[in-house]
Amino acid sequence: MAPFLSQYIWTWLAYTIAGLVHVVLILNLVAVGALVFIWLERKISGRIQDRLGPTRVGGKFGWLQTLADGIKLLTKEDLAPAGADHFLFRIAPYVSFCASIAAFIAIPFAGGEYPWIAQHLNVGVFFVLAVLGLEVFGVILAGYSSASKWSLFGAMREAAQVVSYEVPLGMCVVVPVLIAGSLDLVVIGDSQAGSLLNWFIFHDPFTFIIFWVYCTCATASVNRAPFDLAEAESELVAGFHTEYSGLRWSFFFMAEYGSMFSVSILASILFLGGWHGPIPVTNFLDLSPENGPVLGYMGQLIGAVNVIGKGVFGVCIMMWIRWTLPRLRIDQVMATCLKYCTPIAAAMFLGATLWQLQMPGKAFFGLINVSPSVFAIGDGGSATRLVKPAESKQDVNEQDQIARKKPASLELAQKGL
Amino acid sequence: MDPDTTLPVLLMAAWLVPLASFVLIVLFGKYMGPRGIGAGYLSVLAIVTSAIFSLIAMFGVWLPNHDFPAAHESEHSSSTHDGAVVSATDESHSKDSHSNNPHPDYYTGDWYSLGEFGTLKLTIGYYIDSLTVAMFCMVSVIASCVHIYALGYMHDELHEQFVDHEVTLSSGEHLHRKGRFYRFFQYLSLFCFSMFGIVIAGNVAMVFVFWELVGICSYFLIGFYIERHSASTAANKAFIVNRIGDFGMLIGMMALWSSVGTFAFGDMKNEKGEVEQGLFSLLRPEESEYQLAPPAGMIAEQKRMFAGDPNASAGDAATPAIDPKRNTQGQWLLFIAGVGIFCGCVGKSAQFPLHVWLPDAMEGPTPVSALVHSATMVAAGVYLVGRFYPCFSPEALLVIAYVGCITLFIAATIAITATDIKRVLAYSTVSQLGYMMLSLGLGGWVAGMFHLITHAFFKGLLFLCSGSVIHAVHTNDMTFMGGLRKKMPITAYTMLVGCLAIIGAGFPLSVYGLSGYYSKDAIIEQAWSFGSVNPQHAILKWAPVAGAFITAFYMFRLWYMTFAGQPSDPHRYDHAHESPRVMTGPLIVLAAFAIGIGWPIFHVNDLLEQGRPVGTLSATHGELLTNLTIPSEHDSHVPLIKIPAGIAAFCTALAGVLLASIIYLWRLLNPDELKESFKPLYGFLWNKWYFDELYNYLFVKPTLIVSHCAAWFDRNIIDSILHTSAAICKACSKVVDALFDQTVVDGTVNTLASGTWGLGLWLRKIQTGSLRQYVMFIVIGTVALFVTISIVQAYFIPTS
Amino acid sequence: MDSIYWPTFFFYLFSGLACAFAVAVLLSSNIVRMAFYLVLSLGATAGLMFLAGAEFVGAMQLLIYVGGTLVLLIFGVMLTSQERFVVMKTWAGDWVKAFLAGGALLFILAYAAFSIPEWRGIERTEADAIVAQPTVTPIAMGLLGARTDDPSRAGYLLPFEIVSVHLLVVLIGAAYLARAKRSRSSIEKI
Amino acid sequence: MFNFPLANLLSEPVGVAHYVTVGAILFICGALCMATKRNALGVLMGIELVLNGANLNFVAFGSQYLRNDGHSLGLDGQLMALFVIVLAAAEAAVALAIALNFYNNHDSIDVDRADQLRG
Repeated sequence: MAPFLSQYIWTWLAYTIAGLVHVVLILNLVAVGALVFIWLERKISGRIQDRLGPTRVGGKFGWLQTLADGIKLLTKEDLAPAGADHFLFRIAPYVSFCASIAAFIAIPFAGGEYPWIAQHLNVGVFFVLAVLGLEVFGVILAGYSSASKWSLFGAMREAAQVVSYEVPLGMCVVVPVLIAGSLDLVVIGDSQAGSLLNWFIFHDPFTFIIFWVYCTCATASVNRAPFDLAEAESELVAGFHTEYSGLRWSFFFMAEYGSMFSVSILASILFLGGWHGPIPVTNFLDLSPENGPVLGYMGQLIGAVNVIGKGVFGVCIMMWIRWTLPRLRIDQVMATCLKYCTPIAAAMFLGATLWQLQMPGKAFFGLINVSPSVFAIGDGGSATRLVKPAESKQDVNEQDQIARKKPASLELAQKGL
Repeated sequence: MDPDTTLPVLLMAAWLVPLASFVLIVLFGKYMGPRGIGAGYLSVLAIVTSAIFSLIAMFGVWLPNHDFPAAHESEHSSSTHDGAVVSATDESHSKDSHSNNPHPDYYTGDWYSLGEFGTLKLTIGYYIDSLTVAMFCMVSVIASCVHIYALGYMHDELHEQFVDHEVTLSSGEHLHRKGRFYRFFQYLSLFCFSMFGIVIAGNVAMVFVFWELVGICSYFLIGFYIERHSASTAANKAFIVNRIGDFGMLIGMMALWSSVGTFAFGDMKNEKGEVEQGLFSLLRPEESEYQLAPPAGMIAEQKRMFAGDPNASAGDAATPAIDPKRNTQGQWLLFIAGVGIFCGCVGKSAQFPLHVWLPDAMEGPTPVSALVHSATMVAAGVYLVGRFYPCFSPEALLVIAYVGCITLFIAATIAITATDIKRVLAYSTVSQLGYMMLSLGLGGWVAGMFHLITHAFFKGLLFLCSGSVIHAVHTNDMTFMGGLRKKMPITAYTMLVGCLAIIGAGFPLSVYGLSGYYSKDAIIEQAWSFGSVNPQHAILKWAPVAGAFITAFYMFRLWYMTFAGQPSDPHRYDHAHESPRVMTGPLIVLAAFAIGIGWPIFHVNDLLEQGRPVGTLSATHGELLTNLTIPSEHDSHVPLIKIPAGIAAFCTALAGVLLASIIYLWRLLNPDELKESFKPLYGFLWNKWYFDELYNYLFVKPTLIVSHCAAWFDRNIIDSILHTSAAICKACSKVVDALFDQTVVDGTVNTLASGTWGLGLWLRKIQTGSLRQYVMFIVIGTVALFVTISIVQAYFIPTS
Repeated sequence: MDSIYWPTFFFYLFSGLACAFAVAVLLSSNIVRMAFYLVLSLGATAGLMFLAGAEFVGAMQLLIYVGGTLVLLIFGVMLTSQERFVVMKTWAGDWVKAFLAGGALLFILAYAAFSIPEWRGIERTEADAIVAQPTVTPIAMGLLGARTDDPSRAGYLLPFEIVSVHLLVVLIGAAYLARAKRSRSSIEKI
Repeated sequence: MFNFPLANLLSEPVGVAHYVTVGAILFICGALCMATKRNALGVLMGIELVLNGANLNFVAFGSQYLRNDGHSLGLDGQLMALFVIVLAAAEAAVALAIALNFYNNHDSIDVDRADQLRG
C-alpha cells in the first residue's frame, strides 16, 4: 500500500497513511472482535447452560449487550488502590493490550504474492510468539503494582504458567515451520494451498497429534479455562485484575480476547490451511491476481474470510471448553505442561522430523504427492517462492523428476547412517 | 643325531630348567598352592626334566656316537674270560704305557660372550666330553631322588606355624615361624643349576662363577634354620672356609691366565675360522706328544717372577737352555698354578686342612646334606681336579695325593668316635673324598672319577637313610637309637646296602660285588702300583688300606648302633615308624644304583676312559722331584699288583666289619671300657684332633686380639679426634650463628616474610567482599587499560 | 539537504529509547520499575537489531530476553520482596564514583568508535541501493553445520550442541539450587 | 564547504560507530547498575544490560550495511549474539537461583551484606 501511495504523495506521508490504515484495521479487528466475542461467549455459555443468555439489549439476539457494557465501563470511575505503584498500575493494562494487538502486525490474513499483512516479516512465527509472550508482562505488572495479595498470587500463577507453557508451545509451532521450511507465516500458509488434504494437520500422524497439543498449550498460554488460574474467582476474587475497574479493566479483557483470537488464527495458519479453504474455491473461480486486480482482490477477500472464520471457530471451541471443563489446580496445570505436553511435543517433533526425512513431498499422511516447489528450501520471501504460472508446467515436470530421484538418494544416505 | 649340535642344546636345557624353576619360585613361590607346596612340585618337575634331558644326552646322543675304546680294566679284571682278548689287550696295554693318549672326544663352544678385554675373553660356553655327560646324569638322577625325598622330609615346613624345637627364645618358648617350604626348594633348584654350571662350563672363568654360586647356595641351605645359632655359624663357617680355598684358586687361575692367556679348556674356532688353542692344548702340545710342557709364556712369567727380570719375554723363552733330563723352566709356575687350583678344591671338597666346615654343615636339613655330600658341592672339588688334570704337574699331583691321604686317615679316625649319625657319615664323606684325591694324585684318574660316581650314589643313599631315621626318632644321636631294624626295615636294609657298598664289599678277585668294591679296589690298586715305583712314598700305599679297615669299622658301628641290638630309648623306639613312600622310594632307587652302578656290564668305567684327559695315560716323571714317577693307570691292572691289593682290601674290610660286630653286635667287648682304656686317644679323636681348637688359637684368637686392638684404637684415638673436631666445629658454628645466621640470613628471611605480610595486609583492603566495588574496579581497570595503551601507543611506539 | 533517510530516523528513535530506558533502569530505585524499563530498553534494542538486518536475532531477543528472562526476574522480585516495594538506597559517594568512572569509559569508547573512519557508515547512494537479504535460513543452516554464506568455513553445530546441553544443565542446576529446603523439624519428623 | 555536523544527521545512513556508541551507553548503564545497585536483582539487570550492549555490538559488526569498506563479521556476529542471548537466559536462571538461596540465608537480597569473603 505504501509504495502505491508514494507514487502520488510524499513518501513519508504515504508511509504514515498506510501505517494508519493498518493500525485502524487491526485495532478495529481486535476491538470489534472483542465486542463480538464477549457477546458470543455470553450466548454460548447461555446455550451450554441451557438458558438464553443476553436478550434484552439490542434486539433479538441481544447483540448490543457488549456495547452497553462498554459504555458502562467507560463511565466508571478509574480507581487505584492507595498502596499501589501508580505508574505501573496505570501502565500495566496498556502493556497487555499492546502486546495482544502487536501480534496482529505479523499475522497475514491472506497470502499470495501480495499478502494481506500489516508487516511482512520473514520471522513471523517467532515474532508472534514473542509478542504474545510479552502480554504476560502486563499481567505481572498489574498483579504486582496492585498491592493486593490476590493480585500478586494471580500474577505469580500467570508467570509460572505462561513461562512453562511457552516451551511445548514453541515445540508445537516448530513442526509446521519444519514442514514448510520457513518461519514466514505467509509461506507456511501458502504451503497448504489446495484442498483440505494439504493442510498440515493432516500432513502426517505426528502433526495431527501435535495440533491438539498446540490447542492445549495455546489455551493455557492465553489463560483460558480450564487453565485460568490467574483469575480464579473462587480463590483469588478476580486474580490479577482484582483492583482494576472501568476502562483499564476492559483493556485486560480486550487483550485476553485479542490473544485468544490471535492464537486461533495462528493455529489456522499453521495447521488448518490459513486462507486456503477446505475446498479450493478460489482456484475453481480463477480468483488470482493475474486475472486482474478485482478478481485478485476477491480471492484475497475470500482468504481473509477463511482465516477469520477459522479463528472465530477456534475461539468458539475455547469457549465451549471453558464452559465444559472444571478448572485445574495449579500443580495439575504444571504437571500437564511438564509431564505430558512437553514430552509429547518433543516426541512428535522427532517423529515429524523423521517423517519429513522419510517421505518428503507427500501430504495427507503421506498418501498424496505435493508439488515439490512448495517444499523446496528457500530463504523466506514469499515472492520468490511462489511458482510463476508461465513456467510452472516445465518446472513441475523437472522438479517432479528431482523429487522422484530424491528418495533413492535419501535411502542411500540412511543406509550410510 | 649329530652330537655336535644336539649335545650342547640338550645339556643346556638340562642346565637351565632348574634356573627357570628357581626364578619362578622366587617370584611366585608364595602363591603356588597352599603354603607354597606347588613350589616343591615345580622344583621336582624341573630336576626330573633335567634328568630326562641328561639321560637322553647320554643314551640317545653320546653312547650311539662314541664306541668304547678297546676295554682295559674290564678285560683285565676278567682276564679269565677270554684268552684271545687277553693277548690283544696286553698288546694295546704295552703300547699305551709308552705312548700318550691324544685329546678325548669333546665338544666345546661359546653360547654367549659377556665381554672381551684385550686377550681376556669372558664367555658362557660349554665343554662336553664323556665326563661331563656322566656327571650330568649322576647329578640329575641323585638330585631328583633327593628332591622327591625332600617333598616328604620337609613336610613340617608346610605348616602355617612351624615350631622350631631347637631354638628357645628369651621368653623360654620355642620359636614359632611361618613354614619356608617353597624357599627350600628355591635354593635346591639354584643349587642344581649351579652344579650343572660347573660341570658344563667351557672355561675357567665360568667355572669360578658357578663355583661361587655353589658356595652361596650351600650357605643358604646350611643356614636354612637361620634362627638356630649353630646353623647360622655353620653356614658362616662353610662360607668363610670356602673363601680361603677360593683365594688359592684365584691365584692358580691368575697364574694360568697370565702365562697361558686363555680361559677356555678346549680348542675352539673363532669367527675367522682359525682354531684358538685352549688351555689343554697349550699345556700339552701335540708336538711334545701330549707331554706336559710349560708354554713359552709360562716360562717367561716364571723368569720375571723368580729372577726379577722384568724384561724377560716370550722371545727369551724361545731359546731355553734345554736340558732334556731336567728341564725346570716354567715348572714352578706350573706347580703354583696346579696347587692354587687344588686349593679351591680343598675348600670345596673339604680336604685337610679345610675339612672343618663339612661336619658342621650337618646343621642343614638332611636332604641338603645328602645333596652336598654326594652329588653336588663336594663332588665339585673332585670334578674340578679331574677337569684340570692335564694342568697338574707330577709334583702338584703328589701334593694332591698327600693331602688326600692325610684327609682320608684323619677323617676316618674321627668318624670312629662320633655318635651323631650324620657326623659319622660326614666324616666318612671327607674320608672318601680323601680316597678320590689320593687316587687322582697318584695318577688314577679313572679310578678317582669312578669312585666319585659310585660314592655319590651310596653316600646319597646313606644320608637319605639317616634322614629317614632322624625323621622317625627325632634325634641325631645314635646312642638313643638301636633295634630300629624291626620298625623301619626298608630304611635299615637300604642303609645296609649303602654300608656294604662303601666298604667295598664283593667277592675278591671276581667281578661280583657292590659298586664300592670296584672303585675302591681300583684306588687301592693304583696306590699299590704307585708304591711299587715310588718306594719312598710307601705311606701312600698303606694309608688307603688302613682307611678301608677304619671305614668298615665305623660304618658297621653306625649300622649296628642304629638298627641292631636292643632299643636304648624305648620312648623314641615306640614312636618310630617307617617313613612315607615318598621318602623310601628314592632310597630303594638309590640302593639299586649303589649295588649296580659299578658293574662292568654298565660300562661306567669305559665311559670314563673315553673322557681320560689328554696325555695322562702314560707314566710321567717329575721335573722338580726327579725321582718321582706317576705310573700309568693301566699299570695297576697287572695281576702282580691287582691280586695282592684286592686281597688286602678285602681282608681289611672284613676285619673292620668283624671288629665292629664284636664290639657293637655281639657285645663281646664293652665299648665303654674301651673308651676308658684308650681315654687319651679317644679324647683326641672325640675332639676331632683338636682342629677347631687349633684354628681357634691359630687364627680366630689372633684375629680377635688384632681386632680388639683396632677397636681400642678406633674408640680411643679416632673417636677422640672426631669428637674434638666436632666440638671445634660446634663452637665455630655457634660463632657463625650469632654473627651471620641470626643477622643476615634470619634478617633477610624475616624481612621478606614481614614484607609479604604487609603486602598481604595492604592487598586485603582491596578484597572488600563488596560486589559493587568489584564492578567499579573492573570499570576503572578498563579505563586505565585504555589510557595506558593510548599513552604507550602515542609516546612509546614509533609510527611507521 | 537530502531527504530523510528513514532507517537513520528509526535508528535514532530506537537508540534514544534504548538509552533512555537504560538510564532509567540505572536511576530507578524500584526494582519492578527497573525491570519494566529494562524490558522497554531491550525491546528497543531488538528494534535496533531489526534495523541492522538481524531480524532473527531481534526476534530471539524479544522472545527469550523479554518474554523469558524478565518474567523470571519478576518472579524473583516477588519471591524476595520482604516489603511491598524494595528500596535500597545507594550512598551518594558511590553514585559519584560510578558516574565518574562510567563517564570516562563512555568517553573513551565513543571516542574510539568514532575515530575509525571505516565505522562511520556507508554513503547514501549505496544505502538506497540496499536490498535486504533474509538471514533466517543462513543462520539455521549455520547452526546445523552448513554455511551457506561461506562454505569453506565451519558451521556452528558443535557450539550449538554445547549451548543446548549447557542450557539443560543450567536449568537443572538452577532448579536444584532454588528448590525449597526442608526445615530441620520436618526432617526430624521423618 | 563546511557542513554543520547535525545538518544532515537524518539524511545519512548510520555506521558501526553509532551502534557501538549505543552499545557502549547500554554497557555503561549496565555496569553502573551493577556498581550502584544494592539489590541483587538490580545487579542482575545490570548484567543483562551489559550483555545486551555487547550483543548490539556483535550485531553491528555482523551487519553488512554499516561499514563503508565492505568488511563485516557476517553471519558470525549474529550467531555470537544468539549464543549470548541463550547463555544470558541460562545465566539469569542460575543467578535467580543464587539470589533465592541468598535470600533464604540472609533474609535480604542486599549484596552489601554478602561480604563474608572480605579480606
